[in-house]
Amino acid sequence: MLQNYSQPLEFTNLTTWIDSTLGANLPSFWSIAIEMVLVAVALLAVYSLTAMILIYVERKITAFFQARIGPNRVGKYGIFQTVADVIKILLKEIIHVNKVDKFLFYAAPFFMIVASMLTFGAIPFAQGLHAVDFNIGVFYVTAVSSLGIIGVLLAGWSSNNKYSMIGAMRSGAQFVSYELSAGFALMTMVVLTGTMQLSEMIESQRFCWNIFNGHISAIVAFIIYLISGHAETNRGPFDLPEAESELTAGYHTEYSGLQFGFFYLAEYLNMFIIASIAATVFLGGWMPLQVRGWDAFNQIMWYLPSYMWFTIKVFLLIFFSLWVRWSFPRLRIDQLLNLEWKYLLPINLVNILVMVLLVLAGWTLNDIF
Amino acid sequence: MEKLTNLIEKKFPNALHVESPKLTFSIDYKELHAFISFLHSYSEHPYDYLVYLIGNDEGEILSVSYLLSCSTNPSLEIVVKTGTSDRENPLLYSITDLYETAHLNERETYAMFGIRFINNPDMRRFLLNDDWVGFPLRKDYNMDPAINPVSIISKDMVDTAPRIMETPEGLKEEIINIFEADDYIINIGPQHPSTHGVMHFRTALDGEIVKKIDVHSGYIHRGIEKLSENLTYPQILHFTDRLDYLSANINRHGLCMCVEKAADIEVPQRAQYIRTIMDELTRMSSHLLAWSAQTNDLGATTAFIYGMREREIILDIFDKTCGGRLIMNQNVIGGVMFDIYADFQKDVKAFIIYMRDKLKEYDRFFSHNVIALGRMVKIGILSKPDAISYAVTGPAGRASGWSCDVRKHQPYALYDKVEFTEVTRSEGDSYARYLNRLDEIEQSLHIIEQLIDNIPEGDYCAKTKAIIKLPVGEYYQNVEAGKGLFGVYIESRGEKTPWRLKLRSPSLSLVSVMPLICKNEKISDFIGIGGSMDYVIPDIDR
Amino acid sequence: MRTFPEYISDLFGGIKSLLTGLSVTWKELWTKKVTQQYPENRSTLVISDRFRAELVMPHDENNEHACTACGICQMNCPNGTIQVIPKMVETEDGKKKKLLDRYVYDLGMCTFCNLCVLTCPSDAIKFTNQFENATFTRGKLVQQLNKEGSQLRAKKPAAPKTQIQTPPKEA
Amino acid sequence: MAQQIIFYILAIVISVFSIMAVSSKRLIRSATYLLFVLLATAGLYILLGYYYLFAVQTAVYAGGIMILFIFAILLTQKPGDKIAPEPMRQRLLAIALSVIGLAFTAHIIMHNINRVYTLMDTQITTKHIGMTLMGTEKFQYLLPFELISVLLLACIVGGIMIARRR
Repeated sequence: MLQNYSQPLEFTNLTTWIDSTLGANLPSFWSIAIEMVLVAVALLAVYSLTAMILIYVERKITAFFQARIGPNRVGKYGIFQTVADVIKILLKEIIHVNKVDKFLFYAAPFFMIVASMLTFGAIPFAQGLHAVDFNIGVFYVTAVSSLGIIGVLLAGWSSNNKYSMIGAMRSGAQFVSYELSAGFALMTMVVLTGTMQLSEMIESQRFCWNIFNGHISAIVAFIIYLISGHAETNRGPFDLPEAESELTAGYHTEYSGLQFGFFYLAEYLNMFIIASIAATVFLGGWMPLQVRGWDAFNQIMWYLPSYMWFTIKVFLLIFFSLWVRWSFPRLRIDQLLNLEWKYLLPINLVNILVMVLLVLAGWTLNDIF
Repeated sequence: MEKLTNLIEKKFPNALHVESPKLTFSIDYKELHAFISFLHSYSEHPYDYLVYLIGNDEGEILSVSYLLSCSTNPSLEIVVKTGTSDRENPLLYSITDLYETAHLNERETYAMFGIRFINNPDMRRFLLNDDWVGFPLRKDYNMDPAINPVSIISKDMVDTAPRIMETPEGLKEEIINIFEADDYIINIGPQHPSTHGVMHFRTALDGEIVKKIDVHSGYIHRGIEKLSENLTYPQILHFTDRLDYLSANINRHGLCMCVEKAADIEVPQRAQYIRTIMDELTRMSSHLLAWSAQTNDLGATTAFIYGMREREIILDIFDKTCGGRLIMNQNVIGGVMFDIYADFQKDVKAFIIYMRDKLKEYDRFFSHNVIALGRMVKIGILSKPDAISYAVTGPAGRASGWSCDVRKHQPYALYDKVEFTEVTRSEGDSYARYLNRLDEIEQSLHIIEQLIDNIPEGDYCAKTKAIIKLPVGEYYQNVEAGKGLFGVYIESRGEKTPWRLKLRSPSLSLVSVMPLICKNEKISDFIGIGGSMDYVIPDIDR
Repeated sequence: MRTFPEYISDLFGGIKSLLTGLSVTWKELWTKKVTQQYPENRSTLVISDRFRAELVMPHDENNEHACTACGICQMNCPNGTIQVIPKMVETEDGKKKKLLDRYVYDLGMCTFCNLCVLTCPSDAIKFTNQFENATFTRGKLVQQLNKEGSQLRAKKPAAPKTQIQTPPKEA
Repeated sequence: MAQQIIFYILAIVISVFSIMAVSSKRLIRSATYLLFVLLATAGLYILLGYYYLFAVQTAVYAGGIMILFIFAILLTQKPGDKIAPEPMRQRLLAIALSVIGLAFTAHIIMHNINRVYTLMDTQITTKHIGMTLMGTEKFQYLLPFELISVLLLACIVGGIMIARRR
């Protein structure tokens, strides 16, 4: 790794320091154990904080799109609104519904939260801030994120509510279809970079982000990934599983209190995860914008720490997702499936072929310049 | 007309020609069906449009009167009356096979008067529960609250319907099932975000597809017609704002006109101008809300708020004019309650410019959106014959190609003096209804433009007697409300209170057609179609 | 089946319509918001003069009102919101005279139809635009409109009664 | 040591949930227990360092097959439906079969337990797996791969045929 740029604000400095201090003072077993606990705690904290920030950001931006001003009562500009909401949701009664399958009803929210936690752990937040870095990173992300849908299906079924059931069924059909497109779009980029490991992918984008590197094909894949990722997270215009105008709240209609909170949290986190994966795979993740040969420019870019780069990219993608969500009406189930099977999937398959040809023929930007 | 009367006298010698402002025939109930089907298929201008069906308790006999009209020329009207003196088990013949709109009206008449209709395929009570004791609109109804106590115990839905059918062996009473045994039924309503009120659709689904809809209503039935029988005419006025609260001013205009016509009160010109302008503003606010609600039903929450933002400006104008935003209380018998305020013209003109701009924005934002088109085009198609049979008026009826605008066909107030186009479309789908509303907003702006600068000076309210008594007779007045034809029927016996007051609500027709046009559509389209029909529940429940 | 060119034109036509929609919300993002910040904006809040929020009986500086306890408002009220309770008082010259004892108004029942004000022969009552009427108990909504110890104004105001009440500007 | 602890935890999870999966009276619960078994197996793969296999196990079994299972159950069962107990004869048969299966696997394990297997230190790269799947040499799997794809194609065509008939 090139370390010739000065990086004063990086987290790596902190993590290396912790590692060396622990390693010097404790036997290796304990130092590893403590580090694991630290990582877990940090992940959990970041997880819940991200969700809270996202909820606030979404409510505020939504309001701006809708000629309103959004939360503004708790704290200046309402910044503590989500804190208050979290406290409220923690204090709320968990309503025990009659005639539900208790075990599954209570287990379902955990599926959601565990699936999004597992994926969350695989996100490279910044240089060196990367809890899980398998050599099959992209595949891992696709695999574990698919667990969440089981939570949705179980929640819908076990609630013993017809609205929930319809919501769950829609969700299942939607997820199974769009996972295909999302997977293919990521595979296109795997073809381009020749690796599935997220850290290597970022490294390979040092001087040219994938979206530029693979130009046409990469842009198409990027758009398809955004659409299908958006659909996977069940957010408008793909929010059929919880279409409030017909199904009231869909699969989580019967949930209250913290159980509902889990669904809520997972929904926002999934949005974040999709944006992070898109940023990592297509926009170079935490890698600052750099140009080969312009050392001074690159140094300036590196002064902004890598986690800030990551945050900015992710925020832009989330903003885009919100923008789309609050501009369009909801699709109908057959429109939704048509979009996937008639448009996205064929385009995607052709796109992979194009990408393979691009790579083989050496027409990517990296090859040309 | 002469010809028709002669023909009737020849064919139905028993039909009694009653002298009345309208051409009225009284006929024995046994001959009723034949008589009406004759009119229905009258070759020159078939009377294929049933405007109202009104039950009445005339003391000795229980009667029903029908106002038949011609869909191509709604100014042709015939009233047909029939009745029975059997108060214990009154039976009349149904005309549901001729006019689908009769179905729910007959069921309502059963609930209110206990008259059962032979051959009506589903003779449950409408608006009232099956276990309601007594028939409220009869004059001998016992109002003791102990007889019908308020119950907070939830009851199971009963999906069976009694009916009386005519068979060769005589009348046969039977009970039928509404749904099949293994239908997957969900309740859309009474508490549901998209029923636009306390409406209840029992919906049988096949996967996502709607198989059958059963309409239940009456959750907010307030008995306005019964209440009115004990109130003076000025007092009744305030109820009309609470029917279709989105066309509050227009409804009230209708009732005022009906009373004015009966009492022969001349309304000053200034009041007419104010009334017309306010009516059009009301129509716009109603259509704006309909647009918003429809977009919201289709999942576009942002569009909903845009529509409400524009509507707010109209409400502010209302607020300054008459001190009410939703419940306006503007029209009174003889004119209007408040004169316009000083800046009225300025505000309205500013709004016209603003609204024109916003209409263009709506067009860009939603009307051509590919998702929205997929959700509306060729969805919920209502054919013209069905629209007439179900008496679906207003923007929804005109979207099926039926020119039914009361403002054009039976002009009132200043509508014969202003120039405007009746917006009709022939597609009959959700999209046509959607576009119709936006175009009608444009027309309303145009109407207001022509009037706003010419409001004459003078009184804004005629002097009326302290106590208004209407001469004996029956009076009826149509107006074009936001949702369609709103009618007021008053039967006076010379008292200061009406003997029978009936409000013909447009929303009832809009809801009654839902089972037809939603069949075999997706459940999400059912919601979208509901939004495009734009019914208001208090208007149905009265 | 559609032809391939149609498929492509559908695709791009759809994308174009979506982008047009996005441009509308984008513009909205930067325009001024319409939300009103009640109660912070109390000082600048404009409630129209004619807004009917609460029935009041104006009293002048001598604690006198114009209500003659005739009961016409009570009679005209469609839903029994008003209750005029008169008292019989013997005047100096020995005649019995009906005077207002209590004027009870139930805000919770009122439909703000304005009939009472319209029909009042002595302009004794009017609606104000004081709209902050929320209370914690229903009992508080039942108000007595005539003030304690108030009296009937001796003479009717000289101005002829107009049919329509035009409320004066609130100070 | 830590590895062993984790292994035992996973092993216990696998055995307990396997038994629960077959003994539960509610079909959907059985499916959920089976899911736990599959996930724990995926955990074992991680323990062994077979990341690719782990991802495949999760994506295909937990993410794909289980969703289909649950879908099928949702479409056919109502909440609260319970499976009727099997007759005695079938139970005995099932017990006998499982004992035979157990004996068989036990035999193989006992037979092989003393042989020493070494795990590869390096992770098997995805590229390697891909090459093996697509190669035509010895110990490479192009033919089975193609066979399976033909089978899947047949399944899809059959599915469409069945769906068309409605």
